Amino acid sequence: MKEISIDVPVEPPAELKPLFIPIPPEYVEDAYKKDEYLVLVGPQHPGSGHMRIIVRVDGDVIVDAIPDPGYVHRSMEKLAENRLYIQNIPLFERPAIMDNANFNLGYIRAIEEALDIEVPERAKYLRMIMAELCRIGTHLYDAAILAVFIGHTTGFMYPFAIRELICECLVKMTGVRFTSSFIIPGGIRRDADNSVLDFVKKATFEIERRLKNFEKIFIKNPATIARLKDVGVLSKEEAIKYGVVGPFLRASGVEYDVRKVEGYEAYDELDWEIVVADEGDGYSRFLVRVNEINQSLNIIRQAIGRIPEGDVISQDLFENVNANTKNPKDIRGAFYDLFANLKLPLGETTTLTEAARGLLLYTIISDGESNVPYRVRIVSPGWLYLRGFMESLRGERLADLQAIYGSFGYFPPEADR
Amino acid sequence: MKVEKVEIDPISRIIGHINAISVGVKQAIKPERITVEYPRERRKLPDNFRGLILFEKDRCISCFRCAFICPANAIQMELYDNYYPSIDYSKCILCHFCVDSCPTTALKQTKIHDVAFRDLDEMVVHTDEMINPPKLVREDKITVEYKIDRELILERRKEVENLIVDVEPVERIGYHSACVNPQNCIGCALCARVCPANAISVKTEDEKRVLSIDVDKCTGCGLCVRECPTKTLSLVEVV
Amino acid sequence: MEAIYKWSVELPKRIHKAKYFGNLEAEVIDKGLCSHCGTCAAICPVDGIIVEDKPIEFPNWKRDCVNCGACVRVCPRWDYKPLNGIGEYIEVLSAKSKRFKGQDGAMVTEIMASALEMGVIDRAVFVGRDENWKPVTAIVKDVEQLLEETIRGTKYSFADVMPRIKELIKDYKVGVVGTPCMMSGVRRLQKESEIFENIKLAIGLFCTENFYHWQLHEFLLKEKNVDMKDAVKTDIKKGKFIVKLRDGSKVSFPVKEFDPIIPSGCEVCQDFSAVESDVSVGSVGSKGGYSSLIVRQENAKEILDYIFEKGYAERGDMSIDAVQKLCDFKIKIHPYPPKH
Amino acid sequence: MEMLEVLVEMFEMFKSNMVNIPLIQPVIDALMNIPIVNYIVALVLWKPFFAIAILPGLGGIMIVLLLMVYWERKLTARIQWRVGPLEVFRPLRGLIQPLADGFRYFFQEVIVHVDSHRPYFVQLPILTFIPVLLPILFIPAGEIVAIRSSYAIQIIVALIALIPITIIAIGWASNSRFAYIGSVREAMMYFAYEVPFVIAVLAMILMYGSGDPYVIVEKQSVPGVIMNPIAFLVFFIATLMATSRLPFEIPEADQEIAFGPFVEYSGILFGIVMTLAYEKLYIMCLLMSILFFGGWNGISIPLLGDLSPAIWLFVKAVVVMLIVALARSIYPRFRLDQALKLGWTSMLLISLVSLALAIVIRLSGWLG
Repeated sequence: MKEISIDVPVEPPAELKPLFIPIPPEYVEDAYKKDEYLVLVGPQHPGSGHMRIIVRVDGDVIVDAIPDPGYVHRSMEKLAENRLYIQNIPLFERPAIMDNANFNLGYIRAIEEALDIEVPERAKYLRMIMAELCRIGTHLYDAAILAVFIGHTTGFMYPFAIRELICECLVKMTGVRFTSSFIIPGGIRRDADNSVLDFVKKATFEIERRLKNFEKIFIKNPATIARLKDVGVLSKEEAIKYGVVGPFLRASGVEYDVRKVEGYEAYDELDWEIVVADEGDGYSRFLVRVNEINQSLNIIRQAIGRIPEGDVISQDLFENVNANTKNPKDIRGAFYDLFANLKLPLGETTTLTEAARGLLLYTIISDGESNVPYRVRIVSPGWLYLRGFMESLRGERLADLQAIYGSFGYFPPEADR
Repeated sequence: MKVEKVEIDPISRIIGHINAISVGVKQAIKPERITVEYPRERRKLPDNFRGLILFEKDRCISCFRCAFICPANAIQMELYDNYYPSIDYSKCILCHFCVDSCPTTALKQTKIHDVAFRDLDEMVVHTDEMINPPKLVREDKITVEYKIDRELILERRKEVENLIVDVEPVERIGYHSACVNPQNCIGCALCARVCPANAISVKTEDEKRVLSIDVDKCTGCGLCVRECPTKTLSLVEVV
Repeated sequence: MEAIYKWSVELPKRIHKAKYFGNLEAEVIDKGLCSHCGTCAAICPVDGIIVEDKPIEFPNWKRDCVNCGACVRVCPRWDYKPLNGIGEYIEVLSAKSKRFKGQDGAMVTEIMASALEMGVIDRAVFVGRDENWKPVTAIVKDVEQLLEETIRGTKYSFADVMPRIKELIKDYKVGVVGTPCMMSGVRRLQKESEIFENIKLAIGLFCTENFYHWQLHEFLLKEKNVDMKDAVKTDIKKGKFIVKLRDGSKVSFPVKEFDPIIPSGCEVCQDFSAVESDVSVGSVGSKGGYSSLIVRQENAKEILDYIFEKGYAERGDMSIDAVQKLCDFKIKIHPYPPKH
Repeated sequence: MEMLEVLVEMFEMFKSNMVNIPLIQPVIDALMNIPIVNYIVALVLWKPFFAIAILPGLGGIMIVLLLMVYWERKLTARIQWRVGPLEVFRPLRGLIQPLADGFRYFFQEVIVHVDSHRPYFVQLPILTFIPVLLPILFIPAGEIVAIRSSYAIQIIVALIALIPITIIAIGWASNSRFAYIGSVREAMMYFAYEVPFVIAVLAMILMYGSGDPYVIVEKQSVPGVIMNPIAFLVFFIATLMATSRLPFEIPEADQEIAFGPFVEYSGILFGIVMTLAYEKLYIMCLLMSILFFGGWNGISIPLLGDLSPAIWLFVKAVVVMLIVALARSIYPRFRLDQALKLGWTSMLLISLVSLALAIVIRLSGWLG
């Protein structure tokens, strides 16, 4: 039935003016003229992270969603410009603290490419194990956030309990639960002996066993399926057009995974598949990430099975440096001598890594003279798929905003960097 | 690998409900709890855990490496009889770059992670407060360890774990500073001035300034090599 | 270079009881012999000596000077024996650069650019100028930087070239352009410490005298009411100082009128043709648009062969006796010991 | 002087209709002959007063509140692999946590924000007690009953239907964006469960032939659940919807609209409003146990006399509540339109089927 709109002089509520919102005043007037109204979701809202979404709502249907990111922007790229190359490692783990190995790996691979350091095999395998552990941790973290967004508190508690196992593995390997800054140019800081490795292997089976409970109570729960099925659909073309990355791109049917494309560390030596779904709705995004956990588990088992013996710090670091200890299995004592005056040659190196939430890009530009980077560019996955996330909100119900937010696993600190 | 299709016909829905309720009831009867009741139980941490940092004064050669490498500028060198590190825990992110950089393992890690300070300036732990561990109030009687064989068991043992880890020092390649191109030297004796172990002595004999390095006193910290404006000195391996 | 643990350094004669900089100040600066070349600042380990648009000084040197004696050993004016004449040389020619436009033949820029290209040097210390012609030293890394207009051409006032060498000398091979006193400073630096062997190319300029910028600027403004802001080019031809202005007009007057503002250090200097440089460059003795070159060392010879082989410059002939005449003229007008 | 006669007359009235509990009968007799105290004892043990104040009434609610909040948090914690409230009174593993919460709400400052409609904002939570507590008048527990009426079930259902109106008024009074959305959702949910709920109750009344609880309980030689399980299913889902328990926690979806209509409340007002949901659940569980689980008939314990049927009714209601608590940890939240679709299509259909079943049983004369 045709909507009759009477031309009543409407001026938007006074509270919108003092708030700095990144939309032109005419847009606000136009919204209120069409008797739609603006709901500001966030930045301090139980249902959205530290990001404000300006939702233009017509009744219960979302007409338009404008993101207002930047609340947790820590200007990491600027901070990186006055720190040594090695001192940037703890900085670049902080965007997504659970996914620290992947973020750390991206930055270190950029340095290694610039200095073309040869990383020993064992270090590659250990790095890959840590990266996969952090991937599972992030997938579980986002599954929990999705569960609590649609009200399933048990769905929140189970993944966080399972994540405790992953943190236990990381503590045994690196000494710290997650932001381990363990990966250094040329390898990793310490070797992980076999007792730790078979603890990790047993942990993978325990994670799988506990995931069955989580699957029965949340993943296959009919209420969850009802809430997530056909919600926030992104077709294949739309996903590509809006530049969605990672599991959310694979959920819309595009089979693209940087680990297969680049084959960095030792991913090309193990056999695992890329998980793809083609509905592109909230539920398939969630299922893709759940199946990726299984893929990661079997990557870890294969890696532990075939990990070669040998040293974990590459020899070309020790060459023209009088380091205090020359032990290729443990960096202790020689950390400063090897890395303090690390200078990258003039030029620019770029690396792509598959972080848990998608494509992660690092570009280091060095002026060849100073021991601090001239410019470091980091584009995190959250920032790349923010547009796709906002487009998928269009036409959905306001109550579904949280479900789609959770299915995208949007993480403001990572997107704002 | 394709994600399998999800069918939503009534039968699968009912099975879904039954499964969900069965998991809920099963867990209600026999929960697989992993909670550790923290103050009364403490979780066993591995020996390489990165906690509070302790310092051993007589091993330190005050080479400033820890202060230079700290990403958070948390380490400040304080002058006692020589320069020793003091850590400002309001800045420290416990990345242990300093512990890994210390050539003589004067900085050691411990398993103490639950540290409380009354106010901000107490967080600046001076050198003499870093030597022996802080006063620990230990309420925990049980140590819980994560053990997995067929499934995860939280093994609870009635013992109080010692949080101070004894770290065997790194076997260090001895270095000492030596003059490799004497003709560069301009006799400014900055190296003697900066040497913490005052191993470099300066004398003026008949119109000549004579510098000499006492090899046994020199600890190989490398400060003189960095300070010299004309690249005269360099570290040489003790053979 | 095997490791030794006992070595010594020659200490210069100490005339006064004070620290060595005190001696330098008393013997050279206060006596007016200081040519403001900045070599002492290049060697001072504690970076205390300041080279600015005023006489050399070391604020509260009594406390900061570490008494190493380096500045005294390297100062060209410490027990000064003036150098003069043409000095020995390998060959004499004049040339005009095809790539660059500069003061005359722009050969200084050309030699430095080819040295960079050949890899003889990694960095070159040049003297650019800001909008009112105040000299500003610039470190040149690649040839493109030399295309920039303000960096070429003579500036006729003091610049802190030598202290800038100090930052580069530890890591790079350095090329230097400078007045004859700087050239003798470079030679003494190389004798003092082998690290200065990294100075691979020293280009000397024909120089009668140099000025403090503020004095020159003020003199031109008051006497000749020429504001350097709108000057396009400054030159000395046949004893006349010529300033070309933006609006095309020219102001020229005999160089002798500069006498009142000649610094005391230049009044005792008799070295016109930079005897101790690798190659001396100037406008005297070659026709318009050409620079005359006196090649003194082998490294300069190789660079010039490379230039001509690459065809970066045209070759011309130069009359050496014009330069000889000026050298004798300089000895005549700057007697040592000075008259008054 | 009449004052005294009135008092004596009332005393006689109380004495005539007292609850007899043989267990503590001697104590009561001893107390009765102390002049002033006997008035109080007579009043307290007077059946209607006892029904309202002690067992199925306020006393029951108090016990249920304390027990239910604790049980729900502990049960959800157990299912979620964690421990739940613990530190409040460690030896009892946190048993008095609800008491502590109540205590906290009692002393917390009540903030009435500027642009809320002040009088309504403050009084409405207290007004909601009327529709919530009135049904207790009509819920009999064996002999202990406040008002005996043969239309008790209908009155209870009518009063329960009043509660959402006050919640919507609360949402309107707080005049905040989220409260507004919450109250609109409350209104929607109210439509969703009201019709099937009433039809289910009607089916049961039809089946028993009268709305009088006593008649219903007598006829329940076989518990109502077995006779008409479909009606029980509808009634159970309607209770979940009415008290917005988890699968249908839509009005107070704290992730979406931060606790719905009650978002602006704090202090004791928030305490009252929080307990409202539990009281409504208690009333509906009492109704459910009367209609479906045979009310208060169970093996009577001679020692307790009149009290044993009341305790039976109370225990059945509490058991039903404990089961309802399980839903909170198993289900996520449905969307509003899904809940409405469920309410209007499937539940309405099932309640009509249960009505047909009830008619068939009624005509078959099984219950006579």
